[in-house]
Amino acid sequence: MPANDRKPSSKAQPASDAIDTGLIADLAKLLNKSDLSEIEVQKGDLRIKLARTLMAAPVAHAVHVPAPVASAVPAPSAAPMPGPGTGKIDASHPGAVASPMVGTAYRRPSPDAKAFVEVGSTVKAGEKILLIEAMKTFNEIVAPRAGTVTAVLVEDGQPVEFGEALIVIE
Amino acid sequence: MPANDRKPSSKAQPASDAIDTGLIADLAKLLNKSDLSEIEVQKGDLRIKLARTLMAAPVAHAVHVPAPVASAVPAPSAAPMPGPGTGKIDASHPGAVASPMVGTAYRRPSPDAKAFVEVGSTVKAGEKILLIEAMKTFNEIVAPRAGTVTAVLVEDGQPVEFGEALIVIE
Amino acid sequence: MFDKVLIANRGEIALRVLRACKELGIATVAVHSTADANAMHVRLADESVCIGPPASRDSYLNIPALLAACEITGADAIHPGYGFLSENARFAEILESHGITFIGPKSEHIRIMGDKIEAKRTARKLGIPCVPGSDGGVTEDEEALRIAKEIGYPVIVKAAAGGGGRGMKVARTQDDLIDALQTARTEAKAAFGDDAVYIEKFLEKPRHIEIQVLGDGKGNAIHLGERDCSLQRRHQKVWEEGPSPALNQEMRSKIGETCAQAMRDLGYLGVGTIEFLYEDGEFYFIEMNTRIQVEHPVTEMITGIDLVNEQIRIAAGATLGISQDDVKLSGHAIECRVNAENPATFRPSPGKIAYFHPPGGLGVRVDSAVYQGYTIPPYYDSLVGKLIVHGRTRNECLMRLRRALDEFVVDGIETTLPLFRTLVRNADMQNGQYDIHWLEHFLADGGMDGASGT
Amino acid sequence: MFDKVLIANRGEIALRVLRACKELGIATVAVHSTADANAMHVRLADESVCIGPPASRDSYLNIPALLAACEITGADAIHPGYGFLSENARFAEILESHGITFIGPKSEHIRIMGDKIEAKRTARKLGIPCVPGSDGGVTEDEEALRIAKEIGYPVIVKAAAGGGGRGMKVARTQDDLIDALQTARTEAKAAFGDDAVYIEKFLEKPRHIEIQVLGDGKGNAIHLGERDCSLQRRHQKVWEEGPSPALNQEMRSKIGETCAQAMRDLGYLGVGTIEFLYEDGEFYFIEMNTRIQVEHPVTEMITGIDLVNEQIRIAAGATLGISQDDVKLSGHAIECRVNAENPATFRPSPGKIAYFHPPGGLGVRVDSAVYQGYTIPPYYDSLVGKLIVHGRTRNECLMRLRRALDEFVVDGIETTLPLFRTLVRNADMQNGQYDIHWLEHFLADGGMDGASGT
Repeated sequence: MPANDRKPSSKAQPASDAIDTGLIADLAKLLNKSDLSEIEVQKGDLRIKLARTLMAAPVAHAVHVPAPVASAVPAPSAAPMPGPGTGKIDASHPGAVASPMVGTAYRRPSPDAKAFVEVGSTVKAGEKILLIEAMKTFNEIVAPRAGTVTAVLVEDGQPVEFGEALIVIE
Repeated sequence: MPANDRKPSSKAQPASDAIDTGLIADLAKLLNKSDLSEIEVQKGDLRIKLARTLMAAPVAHAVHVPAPVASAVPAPSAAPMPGPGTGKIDASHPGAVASPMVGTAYRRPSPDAKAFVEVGSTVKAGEKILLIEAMKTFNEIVAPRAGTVTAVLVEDGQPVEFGEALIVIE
Repeated sequence: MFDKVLIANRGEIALRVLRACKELGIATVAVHSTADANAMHVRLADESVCIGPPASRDSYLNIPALLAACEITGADAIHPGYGFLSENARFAEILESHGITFIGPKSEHIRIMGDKIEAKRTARKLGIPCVPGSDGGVTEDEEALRIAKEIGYPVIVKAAAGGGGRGMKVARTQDDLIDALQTARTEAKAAFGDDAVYIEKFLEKPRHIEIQVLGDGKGNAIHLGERDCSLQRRHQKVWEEGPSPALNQEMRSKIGETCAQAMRDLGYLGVGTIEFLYEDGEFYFIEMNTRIQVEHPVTEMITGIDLVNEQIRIAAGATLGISQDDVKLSGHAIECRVNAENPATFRPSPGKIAYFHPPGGLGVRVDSAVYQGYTIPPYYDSLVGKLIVHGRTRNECLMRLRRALDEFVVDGIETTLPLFRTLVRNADMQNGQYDIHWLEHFLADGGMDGASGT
Repeated sequence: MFDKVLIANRGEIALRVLRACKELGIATVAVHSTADANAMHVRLADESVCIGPPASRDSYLNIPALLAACEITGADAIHPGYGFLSENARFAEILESHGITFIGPKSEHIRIMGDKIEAKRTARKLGIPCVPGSDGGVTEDEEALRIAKEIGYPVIVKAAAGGGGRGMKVARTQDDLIDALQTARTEAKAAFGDDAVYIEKFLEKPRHIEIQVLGDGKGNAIHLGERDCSLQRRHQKVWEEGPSPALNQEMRSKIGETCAQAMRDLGYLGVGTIEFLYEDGEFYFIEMNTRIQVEHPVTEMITGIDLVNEQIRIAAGATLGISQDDVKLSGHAIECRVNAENPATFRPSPGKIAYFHPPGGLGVRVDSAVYQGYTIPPYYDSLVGKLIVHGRTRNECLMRLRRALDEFVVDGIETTLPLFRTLVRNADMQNGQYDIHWLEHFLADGGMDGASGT
C-alpha cells in the first residue's frame, strides 16, 4: 500500500511508534469511496486492516434512481442502442473484445464477402475480426490475442457504443 | 491514563504497554462515521479490532432526515420545550406517569405549600401528585397506581407537552 | 407584525405556513400529535409542542391544547391552515378572547359562509350570481311553468323537505315539467309527508370555477383571477389550473370584479375563495371558503403574489398593498395533488417512503412535507405533495408538467402519479374540454384499469 | 424544428437541455463517458450512447465520437451546453459540413469572441464600452500625462511586452504617474528587453456585471437585463443575482440597449453574454461568452423567459418572437452554486451522496442532476446543483434563500451549502455591497474558518 510511503522517512520513528489515526482515517475514506470491502496495511510491525460489509442497499437503490416511467416515456420503437447489459455477455467477460469507439459494426469487408470470423474460428493476435464505421471511415478491429471465437455479439450493420462487447475470444 | 503515569520518563514504549483508550475512542468514532464494519489495528503486541454489524440502511437514514442546520436555525435561547428524549427517563419507562395534556406543571397546591410528593413518597392510587395549568385552569394529576415515587421529572412551573413523563412511581 | 406564530395544522400546509413565517422573520411553533413527531415542519420549526394522541379530535382539533401551547410558548397568533379548525368561528372567537390573533377572517364572516342558507342569502345580497329558481315552495303548475320559462330549461324539481336525490326530477321541456311536478310531489309526499317542491335551473355539464379574493377588512379587496377545479373524483379536487380554459378575459374581469366588490361591501379580511358552477357563460354560486385553499399555489404561480405572506401581513393589521391594477395574470399553472393511493382504485396506501426524488428545473414547484424515510401515518389525509407547474402558455405548461411527472419518483408506497401521467397525455385534458363529471366517466370507462402506483 | 437533439454535455446542464427538449417535444440522445453511465440525464433520455472513457478529451471533447453518435442515432442537432465544445468554432464548422445543426452562434462569431484582441476590437467597433487607455505604446511622459488626464486617475502603467504583473504600476496622481512611468520602463526593459509601456484606466473595486443577449441571426436581437456575478473566488463565480444591486433602471436600459444594438449589427444568433467590469457608473468590456451560461436561470426567473427553449427554437431557424418591450424584469433572483467542496478550504469532495433533500415551495428552483445514491465522479467539475430563488424584492429573495438553504440536505459529501448559509446572513451581502474582491477578503479574514461541509 503506497499510503504509508507518504510519511517522510525522517518522521518514521515517531510514526511507527504511535498508531497513526490520520492514516487510518485516510484509509477509511478511501474504503468508503471505493467499492472495496477490505484494506489491509502492514509496515514493519504495524498492520492495519479495514473492512466493511457491502450491503444489498446500494443495489436496491439502483432500482430507485430517477428513471422515466415505462408507460410515461415510451422507448423509441427501434432503439438503436442495445446497450451494455441487455445481452447476456458484456465487456466484463474475460474473453470479450470491447469496442474502442462509437460507430456501426460490420462483420465482412464487403456486402458479398464472407465474415472475418464466425463462432468456432481460430484467430491469431492481430487478425482482423470486424470493421467499425464512423464518419464514413472503416476502422479495423483486430484480435487482441490468439484463441477461438466463442461468441459473436454484433449483427452486421449494428450500431455499437464505446466499451460494448463485440466478440468473445477464449 | 494512569498506566502511563507510572512511567513518566519512558516515552519509548508507551503504546505497547498501555492500552490507549483515546485511540480506541477515535477508532470507534471513525467506525461510526463511516460505512465500515470492522477496523483492526496491530502494533507490536498490541492489536485493536473494532467491528460492528451494519443494520439495514433505513437506520442510517434516520440520521439524515431533513433538519435545520444547527448554525442556520438558532435554537431559541430559552426553549420552553425540553421535549421527549432530552431527559434520561421518558414516557416509555414502565413506571412513568405521562402528561395527559399540554400546560404548565406545578408540584404544590400554592406557592407556599409543600409539594404533593417528593422522591421517596409513598402514594396511593388516585392520590394527587401534580397540577397542570392550562387556560387558567388547574387540572389535578393523580397517581394511576400505588407505589413509591422514584423520580420527579418536572420543575415547578415547567411547561410540559402531551405525553411527556412527569413522575415515576414504582 | 407577529413575533411568534403557532401553526395549528400538519402536512404540506403546515410546512407552507412555516416557510411563509420564516420568510417574514417570524418565529414558529409547530404543534403535533404523537403520530407526527417526525414531520418535516416539526423538525424545521423553532419550537414544537406535542398536543395529543393521533386522533385529530384530541390533537389538531383540541382547542384547549392549542391554547395551552400558545400559553407555554408565548405565540401571539395562530395560523389554522386548511381543514381542522380553519373555518371554526367559535375557535376564532375563543382566540380573540384570549388575545391571540386568528390568522383568518372575522368570525362573523366564517359563521355566515359556514351556513349554506345564510351564505347563499348573503351572496345574493352582495350581487354574486346564484342558481336561479323559485325562492320557496311552488304549489301551482302555472307558477312552475312561468318560473321555468324565466330561468330556462332544463330545470330540476326538488322536494322542499328533501335530500338524498329522492323527489328530484329533471325537466327539459314544458311537457316534461308537468309530469315532473306530479311525480316529484307524489314522491315527496310519500318520502317526507310533505308535497311542497321547488324549481331550480339544472346544470348538465358544469365546470367548477372559483375566484380567489383577498381583503384587508378595511374595505379594500381585490380578486386574483380564477382556478378551474373541474377535475374531481367524489367531490375531491384532483387537478386544478388557472386560468380556466373556458373563460376569456372579459368574463374573468366581470365575475372577478363582482366578487371583489362583494368583498369590499362585506369588509372581508384575509384570503377567501368564492366557488361557482359554470355553464354556458353563466356563474352559479356554490359556497365561499374563508381560508387558504389546497390549490392556492396555482394563483401564486400566475400572479406572482405570495398568498400566505399576504394573509399573515393582513392578519397583523396591514392594509392591502396590492391594487386590482397590480394583479397581472401571467402564463398558465396546473397543480396535481399527488396522493398516497392506488391510481386506479384510490385505495389509500400509507407507509414508509423508500425513495423520494422530486422534479426540479424551470417552472416546477413542489409543495410537499414528505422526505425519504418518512412514514405517512394512516390517521390523516393521503396527500403526499402537490406538484405545481407554470408555463408561458397552457401548452408549455402541459409539456412541462409531462416532463416533471416523468422525473418524479416516489417509491415504497402507491401514489396517484400514474393517473396524472395518463391525464396529461389525454386529448380532452389537453384541449381543456372537461367538466365536473369528466374524471368519474373516464375512470368508469376503464381509463386507469390495470394501472399500478409505482 | 429538430426531430432529435444530441446533448454533448453532462451534469446539470445536460439535464437542463434535456428538459427543454422534452418540453418542446424533441427526442433526446444522451452521450456519456463510462464514468457517467448512471447519470440522471442518461436515464431520462430517449436514447443514450457511451462515447468513451472518463477523460474528457476522449469522450466529451471527442469530436469523431460525437459525430459517430449522431450518425448511429440519427440526431439532427447537437446542443453543446457550456464548457467542453460549446465555444469551439471548428466543432461548429465540422457539424455544419456534416449537415448537423450546432445549437449555438455562427462559427465566425464564436471565433471572433474567442480571441481576446479580436473580441475587444470588435466590441469597440460595435460601440461597446471598453477600458480606456493608450491604444499602443507610450514613449513620451507628456503624452502619458495627457492620456491619464483624459481617462482619469487612477491609471495603470503596463509593459507592452509584459505579463504576470511584472512592469505594472498604479498611479493615482500626476506625480505618481511620472514615477510609475520611469519604474515601469526600467522594469520592462530589464524583464522583457523592451521599455514600451501603455496606460489603462485602473479599476480598484469593480463589480462583475454581465448582460444577457438573445439574437436570431437575422438582425433581431434583445437584451434581458443584467446579472451581477461579483461574488467570485479565484475567478469562479459563486453567487449570481439579478438585477444588480448597483444599477438603476436608466443605467440598465442604456448598457442593455448598447449590447442589443451591437448584436443587431453583428447579426448574432442564439444566446450570449457580454461581460463587463463596472465601477463608478461606467462599464468596461471584458469578454463575450457565446453560449448558455451556468447562471442563466437568474435571468429566466426575473424575465419569465426560457432561454434554452429560445436557443433551440432560434437554432432551428425561428425568428425572435420577443421584442424588447416584451421583456419585463419582475422581482429579484439569486443563484447559489452548490459545489462538492469543503466550504472553508474548497477541497473537492467527490463521492456518494448518502441523502439528498432539495428545498421546495414558492419561488424556489433547483437545477441539479444528482440524486440520492449517485456518486459524484472525480473526473469533472464539482457542481452538485444550483439553487435559484426568486422574490418580489431583493429582501424577500434573501429571506427565501435563507429558508431554502436551511431546508437543503446533502449528506455523504462535503458541500458549500454552509458558505451560502453564512453569506445570506452577512450584512455586506444583505446590503449588496460587494465587489469582485469581497469574497476573497472575507475568506482571508477567516469568515469561514472552522466550517465543515455537512
